[in-house]
Amino acid sequence: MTISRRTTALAVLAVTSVLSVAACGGGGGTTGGSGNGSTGSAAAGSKGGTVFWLTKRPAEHLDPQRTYIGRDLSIENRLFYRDLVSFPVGKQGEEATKPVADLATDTGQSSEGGKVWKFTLRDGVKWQDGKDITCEDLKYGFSRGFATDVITGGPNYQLGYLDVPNKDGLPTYNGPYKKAAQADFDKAVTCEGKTITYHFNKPWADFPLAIASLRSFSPYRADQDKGDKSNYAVFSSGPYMLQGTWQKGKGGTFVRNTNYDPKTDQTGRKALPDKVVITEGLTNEIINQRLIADSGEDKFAVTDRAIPGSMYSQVDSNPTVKDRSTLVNSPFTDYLLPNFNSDVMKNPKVRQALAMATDKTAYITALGGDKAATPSKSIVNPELPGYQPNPAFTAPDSGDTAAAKKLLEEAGVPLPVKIKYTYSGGTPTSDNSAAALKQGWDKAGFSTTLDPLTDTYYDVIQNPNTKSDVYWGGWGADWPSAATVTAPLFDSVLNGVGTNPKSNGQDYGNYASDTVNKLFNQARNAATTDEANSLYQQADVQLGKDTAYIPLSVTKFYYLHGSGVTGYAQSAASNGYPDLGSIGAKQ
Amino acid sequence: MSTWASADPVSSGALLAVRDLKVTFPTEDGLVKAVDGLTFDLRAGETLGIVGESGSGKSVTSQAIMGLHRGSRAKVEGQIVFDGRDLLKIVDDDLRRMRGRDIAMIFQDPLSALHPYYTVGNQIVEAYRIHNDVSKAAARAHVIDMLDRVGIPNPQKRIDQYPHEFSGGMRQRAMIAMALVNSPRLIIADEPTTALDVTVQAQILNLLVDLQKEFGSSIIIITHDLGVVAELADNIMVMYGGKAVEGSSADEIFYEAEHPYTWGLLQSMPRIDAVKQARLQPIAGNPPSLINPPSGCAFHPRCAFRDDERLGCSSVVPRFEISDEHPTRCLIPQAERRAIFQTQIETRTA
Amino acid sequence: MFAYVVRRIFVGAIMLVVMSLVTYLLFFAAPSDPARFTCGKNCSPELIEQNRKALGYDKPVFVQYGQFLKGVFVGREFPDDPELKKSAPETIAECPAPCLGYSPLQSDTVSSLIATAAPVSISLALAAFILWMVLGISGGVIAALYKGRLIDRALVGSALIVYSFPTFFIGLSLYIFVAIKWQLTPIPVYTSISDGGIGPWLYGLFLPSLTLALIYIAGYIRLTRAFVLESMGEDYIRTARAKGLTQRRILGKHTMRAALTPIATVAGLDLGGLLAGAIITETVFNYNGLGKLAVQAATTYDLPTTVGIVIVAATFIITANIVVDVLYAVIDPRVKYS
Amino acid sequence: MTDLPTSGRTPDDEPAAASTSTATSTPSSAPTSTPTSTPTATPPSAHDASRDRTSGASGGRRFSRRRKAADDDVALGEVILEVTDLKKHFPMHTSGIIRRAADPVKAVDGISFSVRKGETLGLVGESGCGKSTAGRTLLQLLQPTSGSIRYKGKDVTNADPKELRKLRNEMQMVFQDPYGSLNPRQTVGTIIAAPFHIQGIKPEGGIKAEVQRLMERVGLNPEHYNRFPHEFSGGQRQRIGIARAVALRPKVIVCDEPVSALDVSIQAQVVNLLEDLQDEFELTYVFVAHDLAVIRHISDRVAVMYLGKIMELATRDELYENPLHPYTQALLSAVPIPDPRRENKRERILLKGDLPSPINPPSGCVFHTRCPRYREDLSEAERTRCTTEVPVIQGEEDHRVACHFAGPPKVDVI
Repeated sequence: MTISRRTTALAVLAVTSVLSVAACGGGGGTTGGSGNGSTGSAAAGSKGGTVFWLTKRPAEHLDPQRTYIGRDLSIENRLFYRDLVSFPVGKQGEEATKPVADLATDTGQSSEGGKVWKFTLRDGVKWQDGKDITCEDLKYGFSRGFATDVITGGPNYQLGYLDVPNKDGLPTYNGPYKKAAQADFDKAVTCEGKTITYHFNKPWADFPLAIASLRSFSPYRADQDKGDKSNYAVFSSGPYMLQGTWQKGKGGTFVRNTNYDPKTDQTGRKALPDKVVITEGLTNEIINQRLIADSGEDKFAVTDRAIPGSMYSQVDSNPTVKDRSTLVNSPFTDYLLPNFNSDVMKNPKVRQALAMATDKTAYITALGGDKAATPSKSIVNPELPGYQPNPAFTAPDSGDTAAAKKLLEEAGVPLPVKIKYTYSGGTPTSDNSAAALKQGWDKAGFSTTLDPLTDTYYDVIQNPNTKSDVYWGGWGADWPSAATVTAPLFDSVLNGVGTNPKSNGQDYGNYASDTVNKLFNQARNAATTDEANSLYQQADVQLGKDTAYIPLSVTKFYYLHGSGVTGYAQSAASNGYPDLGSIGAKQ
Repeated sequence: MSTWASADPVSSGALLAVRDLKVTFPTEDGLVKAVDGLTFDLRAGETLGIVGESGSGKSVTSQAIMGLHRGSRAKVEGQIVFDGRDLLKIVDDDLRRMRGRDIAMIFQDPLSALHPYYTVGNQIVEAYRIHNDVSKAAARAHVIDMLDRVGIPNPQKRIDQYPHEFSGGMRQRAMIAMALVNSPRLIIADEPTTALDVTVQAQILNLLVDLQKEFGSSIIIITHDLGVVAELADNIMVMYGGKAVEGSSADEIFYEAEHPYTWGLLQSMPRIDAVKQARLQPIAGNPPSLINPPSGCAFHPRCAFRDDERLGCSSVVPRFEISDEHPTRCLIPQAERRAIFQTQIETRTA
Repeated sequence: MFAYVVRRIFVGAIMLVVMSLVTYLLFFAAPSDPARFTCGKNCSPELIEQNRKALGYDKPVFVQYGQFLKGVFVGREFPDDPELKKSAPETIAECPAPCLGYSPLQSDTVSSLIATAAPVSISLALAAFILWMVLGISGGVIAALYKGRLIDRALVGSALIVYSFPTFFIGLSLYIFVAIKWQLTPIPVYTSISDGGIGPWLYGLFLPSLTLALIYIAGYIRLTRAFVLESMGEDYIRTARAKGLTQRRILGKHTMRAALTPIATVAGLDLGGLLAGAIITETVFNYNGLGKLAVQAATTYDLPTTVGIVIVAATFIITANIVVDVLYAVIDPRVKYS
Repeated sequence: MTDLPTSGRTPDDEPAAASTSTATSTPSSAPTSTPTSTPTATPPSAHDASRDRTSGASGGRRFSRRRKAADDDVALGEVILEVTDLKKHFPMHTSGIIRRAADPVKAVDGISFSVRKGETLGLVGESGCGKSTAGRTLLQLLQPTSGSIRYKGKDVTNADPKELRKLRNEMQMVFQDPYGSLNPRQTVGTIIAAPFHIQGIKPEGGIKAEVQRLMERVGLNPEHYNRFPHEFSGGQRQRIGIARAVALRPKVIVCDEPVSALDVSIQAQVVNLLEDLQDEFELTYVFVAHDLAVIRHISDRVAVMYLGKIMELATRDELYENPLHPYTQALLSAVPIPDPRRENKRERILLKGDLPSPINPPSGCVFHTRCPRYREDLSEAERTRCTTEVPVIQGEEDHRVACHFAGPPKVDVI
């Protein structure tokens, strides 16, 4: 996933990593330590009251098949879109990212080495109008993702996995509206009573993780579907339903869904407040000032907007406010990509020297210090299952200038080595952090030119012919697995590196390695997640050896919540955002 | 006229007696002495012409008489005795009541002196009603009558027109109607024809002469044009650098001019009636600074007849003897001045 | 005069067409690919192409513009896909004439987006307008009357200070201090009259309109002061004094009439510009007016919404210009249009 | 020796062969530059007066420069500029939803005259008579609507930009408002040097030296080279404007009310300067002014304009002493004379009413609506002629009038 700092509407999804929540604002600087996911106010709450969610970025979609933002995926799952399996409420660490049965009776049965998956619906699960949720609803929801001209913006994994014929890179089946090649789809997804069976064209070992993380596989009622016009419609299967309509830029109010039966729900959704009000379009400063002031309704407010650096002192100087702050690792990592199409970066010693000279500490200081980010040792987020520090990156966090110099001398290139660093710029933070990197590199014998780009950033770095030596990158996994990190970023076959003259897909550094590609293929075909994880680890080691990337940092979430909030938790199960499954309002 | 001005302004019998009038303005560069010790008398029914170039203080004088400097940063000293009352001593509101009623003013540029957004009639009616408690209809009838008397054709229609719909001459007629609407005893006309074409100027000057006969008002006419005062004025005062340099009857000024500056003016003017167009004789140099005026005689740096050794032109300040019939602010003895005028100054008169 | 207005409206309509066309051309000249924004990170080139086609961005720009014009006069349907209309008519969005387009990013017709946002901006602009006209003009007159004195310096000085702050800063400060820290007012939220009645509507407008007004008050104090002083120096004011008018009458009738004329002009244009949205104030206070909609549309490459707002904004400004010119002729008898 | 009619500036010892004297064609006839001798055309008094004025130090210099004039196509006293039936109309449009062209403002409506090298032609009239427009059209600062302008015998009416640039070398303008016509942000040195830069001319000794020489010549302190216009008095500013105009040694200068904004004492300085420069550089002036006294002083010949047309065109003293057009008579009689005794005896010819609109000028003779002669002295039949027939300017070479009933005034006008 891309690009935590991208300012455009390109859908960004963060899913999961095992996040630890450092309680009571403590634990700053710990690199993903484990901890208690709830704060001091997390004493078991009582029912009633209203919880307010204050945020800035408007929801682009409330249509489950189109949602691709970590925050919205989590809110939808906790409030109104149940899935076959979901992440459990109230768990931390590894437990939080183990899917549990939700609409389904279990977490699914796979066969044929992970190519076929079967789920059976529970009894008594109902839509908000009281009708039963059926297998046909599941199948219809899944089918919508194939109407890629109508249901835009979603993750689209179904296109690559479902065992249906393809033509020109897309399945011939084009969704439930035009129904071309409907028979193929009906063969690939079948209903037998309450049991749904998915037939994939390759093993999908972590399919339940994908279901729990995304909403692509949520059920959808065909009679409620108006295509694009349903983008902001909510037809609930969960504990809450939308009151009135969703107002873009303003938000909406969710009230209890009387047809939701908590007895059918084993995920631990507490559904404490009577109402959940989501307000979007507020600025970061306003949100956090309101949370500091903690008055009126804001006592029951939570947010997904980090405290701005300018307000750190206000939080730190006031113990009652600091008590209401949390600092956790986010699913996002920052890293650098040497451009393998650049002559100077083709020299492995130069790449190693660059890695050795990279001053992560200065970079993080420029981002805002230890409350904004923490140094990383791999492109894989430390909270992901199968994470291991990449052994290739031996430099200390602040870089090793002497070692880097030595490597550059060994490289046999004239000094200083002129390089161009292209990054997504235009904000003081991004420009300062780039300058911090330049300083470290230049000390070691590089001569760096900074090349800030704004909204055209990805269009430029996707071009294999762009003349630059180092790129900045940012990523968050779609579901808690390395499968959604290294493979999409470095599989040269998948990304068309060397075959597509116009685009390198997401392999922005134009890295191509047969060894790595082979390991990715093996991992994809692995029947179990453990096996897959081990293969992804081997691939990461190879990436480190080749210096295909240089890890920089893991972004942190530094949030406030109101004093009247109970059961406050941020965990990997909610993508690091406040978990509405457990949050309530103190009565 | 026997003396230029009497010693006692109150008992002088003059309608307006100005004594040692000084107007100063503080500026960033220093104190501007715009008018520096001016004295004159104006009797009822007479016309005084004040002649001078830009910066000589003639317009400042007229505004000082009207009390228009009140409320500004200008400082006015001396005495302005109108009909026995010193206008510098009476309260604002009393002076305001006299403005427009007893003393009226005609300005140089009638287009800018009339408010562009109100009809001519509105503005004249306003001038009338502020001093006369009459109905709007009565005021309007009176104003139509006034417009007719100043020679504006079709006044019933013109009264409702805006200033921009009038020609330059008609506008000045309207200004005159506004000035005369309360039959004032004194009219101050500040360059009333400078902005007008020569044929229109002739009409306006004629009108002023006729109206003065009719209303019996006294007139102060301020101008740079010697031709205009030659036509209108009984007495003339020539100003230079904020001071009167010469004052007397019109005849004296034109035919017995005594001040070298007056000579300079007469000689530098091209004359329409001069058969022989001799080379003009300009006054050398530029007008004096009002902040740091020249020492001695203010005119001495430009004077062709200065004689520092004998007369001390650059150190001795010449006096303006108001008890004289023809006071002249010049250090050259009077007999000599007369001789110079007779022998050396060509008046260019045919 | 009537002929003049008709001619101006005609020219204005041509300007609107030109502006919408220019917006189209600029949009397509921009380096970013609007189709790229329609799918997530797993977007394959095939998918992008498909979406480009679905959005109609594959057609030449003039064809697209032609469709836009057609929509304005006869209406359109979105997506323009006969096959889809046949198989799933419920997914087709109707956009009756005058149709300004359909925003795929907002899943709504542009007309409906504007209809939702416009009352917010208009409420805000009018409230701010009244505030700043009353406070700005009276402040300016007082400053002019006491020129050089303490009260003048205080007014002009504080106007200058306020003027030098960015709107963003003023808005945020008011919001944080007045509403959050001191809690003198509730958190400002826009409530339409139909939702909450006049009271909550005004209550919600207070801080944002004050923010907007503060910027303009500062300007209007300086402007009014300058115009009043200029007018007080006019020859006709000297004439009025020479007539023996009282100070009050001179100020009330002669000075103000002349000073207010240019202010009316400037105010009309300012209001016209503001009706189309106050971008920063709306953003700070989370008012979903035209300004915020415009920013959102521009940053997300939402062409139909961008064009729609350009047209609405231009209509407001052109209308304001015509109204101001007509008003001018009413105020100033020297102005005649033919 | 031969008198040069109207120019009157040839020194007594001028060889007769050098100037066979000149005369202009009548404006209504086809333009010609062939000089015809009309020695009687100039009254001796004018000639004498001019000589008075120009005697002295400048006389010798003028003679030495006379040789240079032989290089020119035009000798002193010959026609240098000839204007035939020049019109300048400003277009107007109708009101209504669709605008159509309407009657134009006829600012200049068919004027003809010629100017001889070295002379001053005065163009006089009241505001709105078209004299300034005529001056500007002459320099083609305004595009003429019709008619022709011949310079040195060559038609330059529709000169291409290159020719026009060359022409501007030789024809310059001095404006009324000495402040408004100078860029306040440029130093005086830059302002005066501008013509050199625009025309790409490098004077001997460098531009700065030449500019300082010019400043000295017009009576400015050359050390003030780096000062800005606002640091100068009105008279000095007009000197700057004059220095700029003569920088390129033009042949013809159109002076548009150059002294009307100045005080009397300063006005005389500038008038004298203009006269000296004329003698020194053999300049030809077209002097536009409303002040009849200044015009009388400076001009050799005078054209009186009314509503875009020339009413009377005569040598200076002819015009002032023997005005034949009722308008000229009224104009002259309106000027107050600084001589109270005379003034008291004068009888004014007062004009009635206002100037008619130049959009719809009166039919026939444009002056008839205000003409005292039309009103008082003419029979009904004669009046009909005035209202229907446009008078053609005609008469002796030195005195031509556009009036059906031209004649001396009933009273002395001056």
